[in-house]
Amino acid sequence: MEPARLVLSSAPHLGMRSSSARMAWLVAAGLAPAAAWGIFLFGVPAAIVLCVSVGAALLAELLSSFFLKKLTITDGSAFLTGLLVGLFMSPSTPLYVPAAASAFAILVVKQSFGGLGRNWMNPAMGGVLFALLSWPGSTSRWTGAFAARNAAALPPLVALRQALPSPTGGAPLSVLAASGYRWSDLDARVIAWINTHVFAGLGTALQPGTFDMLIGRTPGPIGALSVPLLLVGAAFLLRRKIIRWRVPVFFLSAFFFLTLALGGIASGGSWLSGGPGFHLFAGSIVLGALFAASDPVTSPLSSRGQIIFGISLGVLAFVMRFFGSLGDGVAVAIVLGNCVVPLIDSRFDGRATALSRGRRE
Amino acid sequence: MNASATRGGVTTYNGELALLMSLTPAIAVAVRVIDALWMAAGVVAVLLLSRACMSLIVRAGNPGTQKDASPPQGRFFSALIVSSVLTASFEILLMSADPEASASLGIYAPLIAVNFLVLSMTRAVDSGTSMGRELADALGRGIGFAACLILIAILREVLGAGTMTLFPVGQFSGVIAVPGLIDDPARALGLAGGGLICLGYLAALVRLARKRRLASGTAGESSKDGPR
Amino acid sequence: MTDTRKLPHGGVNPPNDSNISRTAPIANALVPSRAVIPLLQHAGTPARCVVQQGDKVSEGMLIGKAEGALSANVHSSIPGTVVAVTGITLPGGVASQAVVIDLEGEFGKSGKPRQPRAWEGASRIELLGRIQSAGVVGLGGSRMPTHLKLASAPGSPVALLVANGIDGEPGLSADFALLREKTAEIAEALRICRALLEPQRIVLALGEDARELAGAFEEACATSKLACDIAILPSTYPQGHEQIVLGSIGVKGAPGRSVILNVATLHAVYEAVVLDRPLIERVVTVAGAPVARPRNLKVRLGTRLGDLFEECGGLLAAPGKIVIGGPMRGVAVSSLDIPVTKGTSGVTVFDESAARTRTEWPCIRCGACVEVCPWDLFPTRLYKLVRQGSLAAADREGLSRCTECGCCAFACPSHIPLVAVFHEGKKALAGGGNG
Amino acid sequence: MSWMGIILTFSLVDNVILSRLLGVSPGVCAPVDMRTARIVGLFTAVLMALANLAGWAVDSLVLSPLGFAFLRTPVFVLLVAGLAFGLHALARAAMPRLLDAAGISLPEIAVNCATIGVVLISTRAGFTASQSVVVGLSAGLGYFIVTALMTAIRERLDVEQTPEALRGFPLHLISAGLLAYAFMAFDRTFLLRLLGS
Repeated sequence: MEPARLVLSSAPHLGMRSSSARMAWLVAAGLAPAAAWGIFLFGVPAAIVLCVSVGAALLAELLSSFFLKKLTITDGSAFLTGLLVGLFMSPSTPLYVPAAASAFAILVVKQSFGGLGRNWMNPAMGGVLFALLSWPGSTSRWTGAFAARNAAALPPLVALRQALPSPTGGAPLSVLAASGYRWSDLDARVIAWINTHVFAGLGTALQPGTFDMLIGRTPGPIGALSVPLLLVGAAFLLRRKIIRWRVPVFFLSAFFFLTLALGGIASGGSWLSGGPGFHLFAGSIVLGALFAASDPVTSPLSSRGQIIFGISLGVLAFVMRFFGSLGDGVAVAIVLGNCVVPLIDSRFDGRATALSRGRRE
Repeated sequence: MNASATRGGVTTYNGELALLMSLTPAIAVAVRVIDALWMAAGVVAVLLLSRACMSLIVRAGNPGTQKDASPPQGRFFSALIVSSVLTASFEILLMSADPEASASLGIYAPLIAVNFLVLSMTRAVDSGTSMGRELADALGRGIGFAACLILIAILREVLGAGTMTLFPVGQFSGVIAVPGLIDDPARALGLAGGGLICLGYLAALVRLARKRRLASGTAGESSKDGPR
Repeated sequence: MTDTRKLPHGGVNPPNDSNISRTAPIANALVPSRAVIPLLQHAGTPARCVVQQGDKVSEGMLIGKAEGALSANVHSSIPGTVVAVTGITLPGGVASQAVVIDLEGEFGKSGKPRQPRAWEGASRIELLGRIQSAGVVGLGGSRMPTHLKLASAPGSPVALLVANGIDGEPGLSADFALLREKTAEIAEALRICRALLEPQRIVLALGEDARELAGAFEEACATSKLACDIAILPSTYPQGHEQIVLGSIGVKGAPGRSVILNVATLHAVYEAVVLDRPLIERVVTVAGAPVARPRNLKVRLGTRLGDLFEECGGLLAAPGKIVIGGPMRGVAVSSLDIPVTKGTSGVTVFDESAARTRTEWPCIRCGACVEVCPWDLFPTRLYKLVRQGSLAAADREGLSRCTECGCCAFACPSHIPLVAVFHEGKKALAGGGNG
Repeated sequence: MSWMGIILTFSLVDNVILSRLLGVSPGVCAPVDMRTARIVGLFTAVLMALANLAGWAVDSLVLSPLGFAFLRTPVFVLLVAGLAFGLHALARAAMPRLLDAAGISLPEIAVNCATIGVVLISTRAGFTASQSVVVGLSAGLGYFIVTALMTAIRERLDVEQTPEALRGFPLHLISAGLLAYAFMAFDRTFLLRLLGS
């Protein structure tokens, strides 16, 4: 019973079920809840922005696979980049902004380096940076849906920071209210209930709008509003070991502590009054940390390298948000972090240890 | 691909790289087409004149001998003197001709003196070849430089600023507005980073062009190649 | 005294679907009608053939004499006549001469029970002589002649003697079954090795899933007055690898080298010294989804793979890939006529769907291979260096420390054939490949 | 301009390579390995500081009073060239094997636009003597930061399968362009907010 034809592949003959081809699609699936919330909140404009940016990314990938002579559109990384770029945009941004950003992200930042896995800068963040440099405010201009219900045009997050009054700490929400942003009635009922039942005895009371902030109704780009939905998507990816926990955790904790400690001082307030709660939920810090900074291609290989990368991202995001002028500082921080990753890697990816070990033996 | 071949202590790069390395400082001003035109004119002028002076000096120094007798160091400094004096005169001329362009060129006008193309061409003067051929070679390289510079300037200004600034003639202010782009152009292309990225793709095009030319066997008599 | 130590770094847990029950006894495979016994079944130079076509051989008779220091004797595993001495290619493309013997005549030795020979009085040279003449080699996969390992020069004391009871790969359970059935013999073999090496400390290394054997082994040690610790090590692959076992047990500063022997090798030492029986058979795990009744078989060396499958109730489905060894390091073979040799610890069969090579995607630097590499290497960087041809840089960064254990290729989501690339790189490096 | 302001301006905000595009060449911008990058970086920083000081001296003592400002170009070019060869000879005498390891003719590199550009910038901006030295050093620091980043990026790209036409210098240029975009984060307003508050 001679077998027909035996495969003679090399060891090992087993393999993990996961495939990097499906990874990009799964990360895109992880982003779906946040995108759905953005579309639910901002309505059709948000959906159009997302479609335009994803379409532009897919077109750019097709165009570049003509040059690179291999069709790579099925690996989902173009779709993911387009989606991520779209989620960083504000719903009322003109459509050529996400289109140009996605095209730049795919053509220049990814495919010019050889496609998936060979670029050293996160394509989506490169695209968002290109949009920020070319059309300032494209990720923090929150007119549209919000305007209908609230003041004509809300101050972008960057301007908001200047207006933070110093002494009362968690005042950003009141600043928002002062600038005409009305909280939803659901929020009013929930806050009232909590204040009466939970905080009655404690003497402090929850700020109006805190509930809105938690579930994601504060101004921000399309995909970055609802932090809980982002966390749900990221938890699904972490459990499937598709993204790694170290970079986001160290990024967010470094940013949290810096904002808590120095945030107040940066905006003229006192020590320990930076209102980190607001800054974690407003702007795209959580979206960037969970889905852009954790991109395996552009983060360090070794775990120590990832910790250093995460902390440096936290510092950069804090500095760029409180002192920088490019959007809310997240995309710029991640791009700057990506510039340092090859340097971190050359210290921790075995070259240094091998060389030092070489010297020792 | 080791592009640099050290010859007599002076590193000369092959043609393609000398072109690119001389382009990088010029790209910084290639944001308005008019500045690029002036820059290209400056470089080509200084290139031709300094090569001519250099060959005169070399020919006067040791007429007819094949090998250039002066030591590399001596040749290096003499080339510097020639090119920097010529560049200074170009600055003065530009100041009188178009002060606004001279202001926008800023420190990049004097830097023509150490422009890589100018230096490497001036240094590589060989007393053996005739004056005419050398000038032709210099002119060829200069035109290549000017073409690349102006191409990038047009690309960056049209896409990055939505305008095209040329020489003001009479009441024509010299600024042509590009209808679609003028209201919200991709400003990032006008930045230094945009220049580098455009130059990167230009370098790839230049490399493809050279490869296709070498492949098609016409490389033999093309004078494009750098000084041997 | 049992204590659990963690694998120093990395390691993977492949699915162990060999579904051989832990209590199934080792079955004796039928004696093959024809045995093809290669003369190169060990590390080093092949043995010199001492029989010609037509000679009559009895079971256990010497048919290949060891050649040079690093070599081992080869014996006939069945009585019969030599049909031919031909060249065959062993798994992995290694060419070797082989003696083909057809079964004839009666079974002189294996039928009658053996009288154990006293060995305590024998000198060290005598003991090593018996082991060497029996052709005992490392059956855990190193195939190193055992008498070399057990020879201790006066100057070099032995700090630690380890009996490695952990199966080299997931899915193989030959060592486990052997340890369960032959506990006393293995303890006896350890006493022989103690006499030879006088180690300060003797340890039996067991996998987490073999914890229940510890009790029985301690009793065997008590009866034969052998002071032996037992180390329970986690059952992540490649815990069974010699260096990792030693790393996990750790030699606390005691001077001298440490010697590690597989339990199957110890059993062969026992049979050689006490029963005066050469190494002519070994326990092989036959596993894999298509196999009807996967189990451990005591097989005569030289038996055809095809015969093994018939012993296990044949194959339920057409095999896509047949591998000599385990699923992680085994070598795929192209025909069923390949003989079982001293180094065959198992035969694993994959059905067609499992055998299909999956499409390779570009490396997305996910770091999975870095996490699982037990030798602290960076497979993704080594892979790119070797593929680019800069072998000197790859060597500097530790390519030579790679043992091709397969963890990185197993963990890689882009299905990059890392082990194949490293194998080629190491071969090119060894073959004087320039950087 | 406070000291910190000068240092930040010339190393990050107005970086010699990334925002002024001076000194971008394969030999300089992406030397072979990190050791070479350190040597070139250190050499350039010291050279820039000295050149700035000498440039200030020549300009304020000789050229401006006598009204020969248009002679700045030839004078500075020769000044820097002389300094470069002098410093190179000095460095070669002090640590011979260090420079041979660098393997590149440092004067050749130092004479490129970066050093002379810095001298021109600081003399045109009218810095005092001590300020111009600090400008030189911080420009050198910025030069080294970009060179180190580019060297690490280049080491990573050399190992990857990059597209045929873009392999090598074109991709280094594009990487430098992306780096320049990232460095746009350090702009005037950033400096004002950081130092002003």
